[in-house]
Amino acid sequence: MMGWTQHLLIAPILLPMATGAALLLFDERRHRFKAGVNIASTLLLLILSIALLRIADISPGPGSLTHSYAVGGWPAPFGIVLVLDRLSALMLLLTSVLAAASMTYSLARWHRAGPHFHTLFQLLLMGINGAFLTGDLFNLFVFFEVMLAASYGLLLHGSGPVRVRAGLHYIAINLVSSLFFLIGVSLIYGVIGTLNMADLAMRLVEAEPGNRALFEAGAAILGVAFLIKAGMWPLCFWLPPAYTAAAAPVAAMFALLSKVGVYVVLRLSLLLFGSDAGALTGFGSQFLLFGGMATIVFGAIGVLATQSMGRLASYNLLVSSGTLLAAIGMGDAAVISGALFYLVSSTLTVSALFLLIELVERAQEPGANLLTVTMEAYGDEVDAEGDEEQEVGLIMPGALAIVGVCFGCIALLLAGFPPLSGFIAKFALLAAMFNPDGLGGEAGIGGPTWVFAALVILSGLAALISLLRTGIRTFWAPVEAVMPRVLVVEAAPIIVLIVACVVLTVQGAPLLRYTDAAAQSLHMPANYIDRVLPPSASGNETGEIER
Amino acid sequence: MTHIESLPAWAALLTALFVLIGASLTLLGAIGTLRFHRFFERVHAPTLGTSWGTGAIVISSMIFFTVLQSRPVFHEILIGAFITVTTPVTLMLLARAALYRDRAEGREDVPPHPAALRRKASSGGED
Amino acid sequence: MELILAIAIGVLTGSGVWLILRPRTFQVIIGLSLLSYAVNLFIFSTGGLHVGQAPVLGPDGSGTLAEHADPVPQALVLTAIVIGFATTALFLVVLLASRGLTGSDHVDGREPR
Amino acid sequence: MNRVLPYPLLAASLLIMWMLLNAFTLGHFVLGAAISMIATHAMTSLQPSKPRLRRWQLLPRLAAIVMLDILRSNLAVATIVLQGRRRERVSGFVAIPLELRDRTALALLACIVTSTPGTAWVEYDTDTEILLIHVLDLIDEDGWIELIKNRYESLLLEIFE
Amino acid sequence: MIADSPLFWIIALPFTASLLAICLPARARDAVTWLGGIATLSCLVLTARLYPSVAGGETIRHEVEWIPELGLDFTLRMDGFAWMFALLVSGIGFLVVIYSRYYISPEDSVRRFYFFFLAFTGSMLGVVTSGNLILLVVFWELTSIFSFLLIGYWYQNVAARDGARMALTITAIGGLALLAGVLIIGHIVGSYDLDDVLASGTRIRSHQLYVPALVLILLGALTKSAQFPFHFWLPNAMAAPTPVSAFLHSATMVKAGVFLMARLWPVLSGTPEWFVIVGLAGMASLVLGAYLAMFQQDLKGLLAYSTISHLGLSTLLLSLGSPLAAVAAIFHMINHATFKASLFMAAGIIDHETGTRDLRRLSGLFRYMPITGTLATVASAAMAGVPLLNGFLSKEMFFAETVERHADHWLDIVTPYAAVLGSALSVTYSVRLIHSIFLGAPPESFPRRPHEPPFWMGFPVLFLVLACLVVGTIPGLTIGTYLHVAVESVLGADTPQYSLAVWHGFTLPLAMSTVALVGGTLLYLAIGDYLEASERPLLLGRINGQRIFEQVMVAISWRGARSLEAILGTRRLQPQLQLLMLAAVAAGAIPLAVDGLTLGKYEVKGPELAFAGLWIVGAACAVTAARQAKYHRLASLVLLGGTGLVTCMTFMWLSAPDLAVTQLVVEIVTTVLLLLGLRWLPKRSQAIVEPVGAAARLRRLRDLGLAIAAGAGMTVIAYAVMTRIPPETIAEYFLERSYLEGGGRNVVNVILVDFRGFDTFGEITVLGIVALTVFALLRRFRPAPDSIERPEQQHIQRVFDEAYPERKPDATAHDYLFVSSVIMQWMFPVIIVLAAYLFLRGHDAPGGGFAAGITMAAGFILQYMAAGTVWVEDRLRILPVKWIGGGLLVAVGTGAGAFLAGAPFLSSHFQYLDLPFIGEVPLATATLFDLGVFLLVVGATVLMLIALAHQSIRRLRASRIEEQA
Amino acid sequence: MSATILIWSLTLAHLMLVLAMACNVYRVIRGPRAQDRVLCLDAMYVNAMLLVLTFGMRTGSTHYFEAALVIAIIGFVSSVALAKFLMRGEVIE
Ligand code: NA
Ligand code: NA
Repeated sequence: MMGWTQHLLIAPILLPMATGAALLLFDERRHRFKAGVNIASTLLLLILSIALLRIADISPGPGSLTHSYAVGGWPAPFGIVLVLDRLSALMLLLTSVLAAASMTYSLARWHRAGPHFHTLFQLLLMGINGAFLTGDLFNLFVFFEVMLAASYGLLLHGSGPVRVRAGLHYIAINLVSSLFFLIGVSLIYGVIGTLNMADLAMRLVEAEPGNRALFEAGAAILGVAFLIKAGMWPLCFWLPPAYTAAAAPVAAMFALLSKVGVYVVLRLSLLLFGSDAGALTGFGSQFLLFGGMATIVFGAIGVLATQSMGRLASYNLLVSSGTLLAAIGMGDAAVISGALFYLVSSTLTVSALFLLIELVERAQEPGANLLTVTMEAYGDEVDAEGDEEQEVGLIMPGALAIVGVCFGCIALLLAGFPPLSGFIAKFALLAAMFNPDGLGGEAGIGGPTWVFAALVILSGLAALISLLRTGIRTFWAPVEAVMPRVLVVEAAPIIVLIVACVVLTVQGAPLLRYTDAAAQSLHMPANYIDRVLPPSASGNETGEIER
Repeated sequence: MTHIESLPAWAALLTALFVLIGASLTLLGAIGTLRFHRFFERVHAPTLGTSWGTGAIVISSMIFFTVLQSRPVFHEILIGAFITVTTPVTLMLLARAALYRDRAEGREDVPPHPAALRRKASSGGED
Repeated sequence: MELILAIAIGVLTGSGVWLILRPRTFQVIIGLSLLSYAVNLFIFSTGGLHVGQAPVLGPDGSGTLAEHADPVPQALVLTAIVIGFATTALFLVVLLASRGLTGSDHVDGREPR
Repeated sequence: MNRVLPYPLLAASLLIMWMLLNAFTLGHFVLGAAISMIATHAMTSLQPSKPRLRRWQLLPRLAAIVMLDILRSNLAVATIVLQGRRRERVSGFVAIPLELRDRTALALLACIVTSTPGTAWVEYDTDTEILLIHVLDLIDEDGWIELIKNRYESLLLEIFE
Repeated sequence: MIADSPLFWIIALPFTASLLAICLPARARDAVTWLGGIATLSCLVLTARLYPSVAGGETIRHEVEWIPELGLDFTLRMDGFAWMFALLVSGIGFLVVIYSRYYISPEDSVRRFYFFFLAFTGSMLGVVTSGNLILLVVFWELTSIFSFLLIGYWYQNVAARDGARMALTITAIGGLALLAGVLIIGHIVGSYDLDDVLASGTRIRSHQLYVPALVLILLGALTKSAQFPFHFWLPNAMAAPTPVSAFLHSATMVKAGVFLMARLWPVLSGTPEWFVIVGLAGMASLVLGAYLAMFQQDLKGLLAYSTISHLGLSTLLLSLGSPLAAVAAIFHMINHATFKASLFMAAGIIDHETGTRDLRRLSGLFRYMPITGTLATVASAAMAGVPLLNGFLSKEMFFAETVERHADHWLDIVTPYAAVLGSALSVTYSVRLIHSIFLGAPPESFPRRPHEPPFWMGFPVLFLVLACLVVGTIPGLTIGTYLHVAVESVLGADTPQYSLAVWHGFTLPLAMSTVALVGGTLLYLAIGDYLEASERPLLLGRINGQRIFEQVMVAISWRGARSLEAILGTRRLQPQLQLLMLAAVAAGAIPLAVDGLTLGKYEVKGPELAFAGLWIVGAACAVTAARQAKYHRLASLVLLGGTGLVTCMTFMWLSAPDLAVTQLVVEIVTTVLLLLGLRWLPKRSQAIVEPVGAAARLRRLRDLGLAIAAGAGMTVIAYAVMTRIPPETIAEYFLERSYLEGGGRNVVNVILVDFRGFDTFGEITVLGIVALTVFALLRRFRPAPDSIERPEQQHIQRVFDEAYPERKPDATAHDYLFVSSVIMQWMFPVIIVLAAYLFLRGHDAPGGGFAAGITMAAGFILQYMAAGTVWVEDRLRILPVKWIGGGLLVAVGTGAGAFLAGAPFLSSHFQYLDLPFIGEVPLATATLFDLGVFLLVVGATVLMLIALAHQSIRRLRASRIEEQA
Repeated sequence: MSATILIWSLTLAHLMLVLAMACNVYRVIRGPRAQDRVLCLDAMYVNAMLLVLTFGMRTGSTHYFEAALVIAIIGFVSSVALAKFLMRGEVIE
């Protein structure tokens, strides 16, 4: 028998799913009601993920912290298990924070820009949370698809030629990458005979060498699929147009999507190719390192080359992806700890930027003050009645100044400048690179590390130069700045995200301790395997959260 | 193929016969689609397969499974019935569409629309 | 048997890949469909080939891999078919919308210069 | 009866279909009855033209005739295919004025004509009530008209109107 | 506690005040000013009160843990040197506040000014008191940021924007370099703590990473201090309000660089590398700065170049590596701060009073503002190194040091000459400054009539000038002890003997001073008029740092980046897909090539002729579909159907009846779907001309190669997988328990709804989402103009119908379906029964909720095709969205039902129910779950197809509205 | 003996049906006209259905029946759609 609290682990998947489904039963025009339900559900999810974070972090030390939940009561490796550890708990919390911010933001206008926004939004959360929680390779595919499908819908939310054109590319590329995913998963199943990640890791050690090449091919093809999602150069050209085209709250969520790819790469590369993996140890890590660095270069070039703020944000996202991938490629626990900190900080930042862009653009041209939504819905007989109601919420006083300050903070965060968390993140990364054994250690610094460190620093510089250019052009150059109509619900999420970064700065130590523990336990796959696979795989009594 | 060996000889032979009849008719129909030169001729060919081609194989299947499972197995008859009912729908619609397309292209080897014929006839009567 | 299926998968893949590299959206959607056939067959094939050994248990309700085909890849293919169907529909509608809004059925939404 | 079971024949057929598909047991009778009721009700909401079956007992006879005709035509067409070009063969359209009005009956006729190899239903004009069929081996145009009208249409008229 | 430490408050006060300032109401101008004054004064007082402990040689530390894991702590540390600087910063800061009270005009935002100014003050105080190098970098970058904001205070001016951007860019580059250098130091020392670092000089200097660390740190210091070759940002920063310049560009910001060099002097100096790099930069800055200062026509520009020159002097001193030189450097830093701050403020007064800073327009001002004139003259004299003023003392020490031998290097030999030259030029521009502004005939008109400023505006100048005088005359009594404290804290045991006397006798340095003074004055007499008229500096005039910088920035960060982006990236889909394919092929091929592929021998029976035949058909369909997809879409679609059919047959053949059924129903519905879409695509006959020629052929060839490679790769992998001896898989478990524990004989279905029901759960969600997306997208659908018209066929048929009015309108369409629609309608209940059959049988035989759902949807579609949208929707009220929502809820509800039994989500339960008359009936919760699947699939499929179909009637409706209008 | 005959005749039937599909696919590929393609695709469906039935006999399993039934009942839906598209240029009006 399981207590209600033990079902918490699956709640981040079920809650958004049930909310999304239930919202379908109500009339599309009941925007306010749906918004209310959605925001309540999102906040509940936030509380849930905080609770899960506490569960994952309840005991000190890196080991024995993995909790598993056997869906359907079928034991791993046969059934599907959900696995909660520090890493997944962190990602869940990040998701729900971003979700709460984006959701709030969308209440100003975007949620009425097309049908079923709330359902799509919740189902996106379901997909993301599922991808973070699942411990099964094929189930991961399914949740990837849920996430992608919702992202297709949300990207196209609001319609219009730009979105549709970008959506076409986005969908085509993701469809192809899904096919790669399938090929990889099935090849691995065909060779190893299991889908459970922990079981896979365990069986890999015993796999006969003849099968290894095929397994590697499968893993590599799978890797291509994840790297497309993560945005590694040269598989990332779809990202800037798509993310730029998306509506602001959607783009803010998308900032997380590429991190899902990164998350999976991190999870699998350490689980399957960790130090215990024998001949497979470090498979692909060089590729990740150099690919990541190439991505940083490309991202930084893009950051410099772009005029549009949307593309600027997207390219910054690529830089952060590249940084994370290269950090994973380094494979060092300390570096990964720093990378996780960086992941949190950079995701919050880019999301905030995506939200901010719309407000900034509103300040640039008077026309943008009109409801973008109305303009797009013009002439649509179906939606016409929905736009009669005025936008809800208070109008922000001093909007231009606030927008400017937010932009400044985001610029600092992206460039990795003190005092905000962007600096802490980059410093944590660099410090770990320079001192792999901790400060005062004896280990030297390798050639690629120098390059990587230089790229981390220089990409920040590129961001600074570009943001400076953009910021000056936007906030200083115009003779007559338009006072943008900014609602409190639009500004508040941005401010909250920035404040979160400030908190990360001041309270950097606890988070770093957390990421450190997470990175340490990632480097001990045996722990994960032991916790996920029951002692005797034939036993029936499973499905409990195990401490 | 142990199940086949458990079949009595008469059933096996009957099944074989019907299967071959059905398959041959179907094949002949298919060959017909190759041999006939106009669409309206080709349209007849597949009906070999959908009528007794299907019928024979359905019968053989019924015999086979009835004997094999030592109980009456008739559900295959539904297949025959529904094929008989649904194939004409396709063929009718397709033939009419082809007729329209030929008429629209002004081909001489298809008859004009009955309404046009009637008007022609009535105008001819006036002359 | 194995070789035939392997070649078949290869031909489907080749045709699909060729098509998705073409400039017209309709070519791409046909290519994606062909590719999903290929991938479905591939997933299916990873369980090994079996003739007349459907993973449907007999009256006694027991079975082993010796007398039944591996059901797991089949279940995976079923999921893949469903998702493939969904995404084909989506891609179709997006390509129609793109054609409608941009006036072009080129994958880039504009004719190449 | 009409409100509970608007199409009794349909419901019965569906029930038989269900039991054929599953088993002739009491359990499936109950289940099949429920399902066929649901299906019939769904059909009712479409409000199709309801055929008036006057003498449905003639149906088996019609079926027998048709099956035999089809068998004959099968052989005939098979021969044609096998002969290839060795024999001069004329195919062509035949226009047949029909008296049959009932759509269901027309549909049945269409099934018969089309299922018979060698004849194909091509066009039916509701205004002139002329049916255009295509005949693969058109030796005698009037013979075909006769065949359709006497052999099938008359029987169908008897059954339906 | 944090609050106990005065050190903490020295940093915290300005920041707190800064935040307070921005929060005060805009009207409260005086309050804000008072706030600034109190904050800086408090810092000053707090600092001053620390003197006793500092003077005792104590190092005050205040530590707060920040991120100890990374060696980053909030460590504040004050020794004599830091104290001296903190005093300077807060003192001059306070004076600048007083000055600004009169300077900032009512139109400008005082709040914003003090927000930035106080934050900058805090950052600068942070830089000087940081006890952790990373913390120092933090404050260092903060000074860059706030100086950027201060320089750009009047952002309406292009010059302010450009100057601010350049200043930030250069100093930020330096700051990042500094960070890297500090990281290396941390790597070498094992700590970022300043005390630890200062104690590890030998270790650092002997480490192999010393040179990179040195270069990076110097990059930071030299950019910050505007040293050659990074000097050019400073003159451009003169667009800042004058109080800002007085503060940042004399006493604080630019001082940070030399401060850092002095701070780390014990650790880094004394090596040839240090000597060369720092020495070259210092010497070049000294001479070049002074030279360029002569030619400036902008008063502040002159002061800016002078600053570069004087900081170069300090830098050069630091480069020498001797303790005495270091003392001189520190002394000169302080002296420069006093006279330069006063000069800047004087310049501000002049600008404020006359409305111009152009030396060519300014003249004879002494008459109008004698006090200011006097003060400026004294300050200039200090700058020129006139005896009895503080500048003279440090310059004297400088000369004394330059003549010493420090290294065996040409640079060392050149130093004294460069020192004299620089000093002479410095005299020249100082003389020019005074002469040009205050002497001579007053001009005909000033923009405003000048007069003396209010007392309190002049007061800071007066105070600083007095300081110059007092220090210059009685150095030992005034600055001496404090300087000694500062020096000692830097040099520790190495602190040399030195004397701050005004008169050392007739020494070589005195001679050099004299030469410089006389030479500089003579030079001014010789070329003064030329300077006054010159447009740009002689020789170096064409080398405009700003322009070069801008050009480099544009080239690298803009044009270069754009072209690189275009080369390294693409926005077109085709190359992206090519790359994807290439990556996947490589990912598959490389491991196989490296590790070697072994083909197994496992094989199911030999090749079957019929199966081969089947795939000849399938392959022919696929290849032809690929060939026809461009010009014959319908043919391609039909061929795709053929391929799909062969795929179904393969599934059937190879023991996967479930797949065969599902693939079949999907195939059918997909064909209808694509056909629905085909209507909105352009006619290919009016095709766009595709590119031809060699390039296009090559492209096609490349694609063909890629396609063949992908196909071959898949063939190889698939064959290898199929022929291996199968591994021990999890499948055995499913086969064993499917019936016993899952209650179903169809293992595939039990996997789908039970063992791995969670996958299905996600999968139906995907379908639901896609349907909603399709629906949403189609609600906004705009057909292309050429597709709005009815299809050609309908047009022709309509014309025909209209030609025969005796027939019903639209008779062709009506007659077309007149007979066949009957059958199509009668098939509706049959399809419902089939769906029910597939659904209920699913658990034990091929079928299941998905296949049943699609079948049901096909039934609906058939009705739509038979009778049209309007007809069907008049009769059937299908609410597909509700079906979707309901299906999802049923699925999630079934799964969550297990919670009540205390079991995990989706735990199934089944039992045989013994019903009267009917017998045993298996009842499984999995069936309920499958019902959810069924409902959703029906809803989703119908929604997608119907939404597409509705486009046609939308068009009709639209055209009807148009006709009415 | 009879079993052998049955096996051989079933194998032969397979071959014939596949050959029939091949003949049909020739028309699907070559046309010449769209109606030829549609017609032959529909015929291919029927051939496939018969293949399923004979295959069921060969394996002695009833698991293939559903596939055949599906083709028989809704296999014509796509052909109807194709035909209607040819006639009206639109599948659902
Ligand atoms: Na016929
Ligand atoms: Na002058």
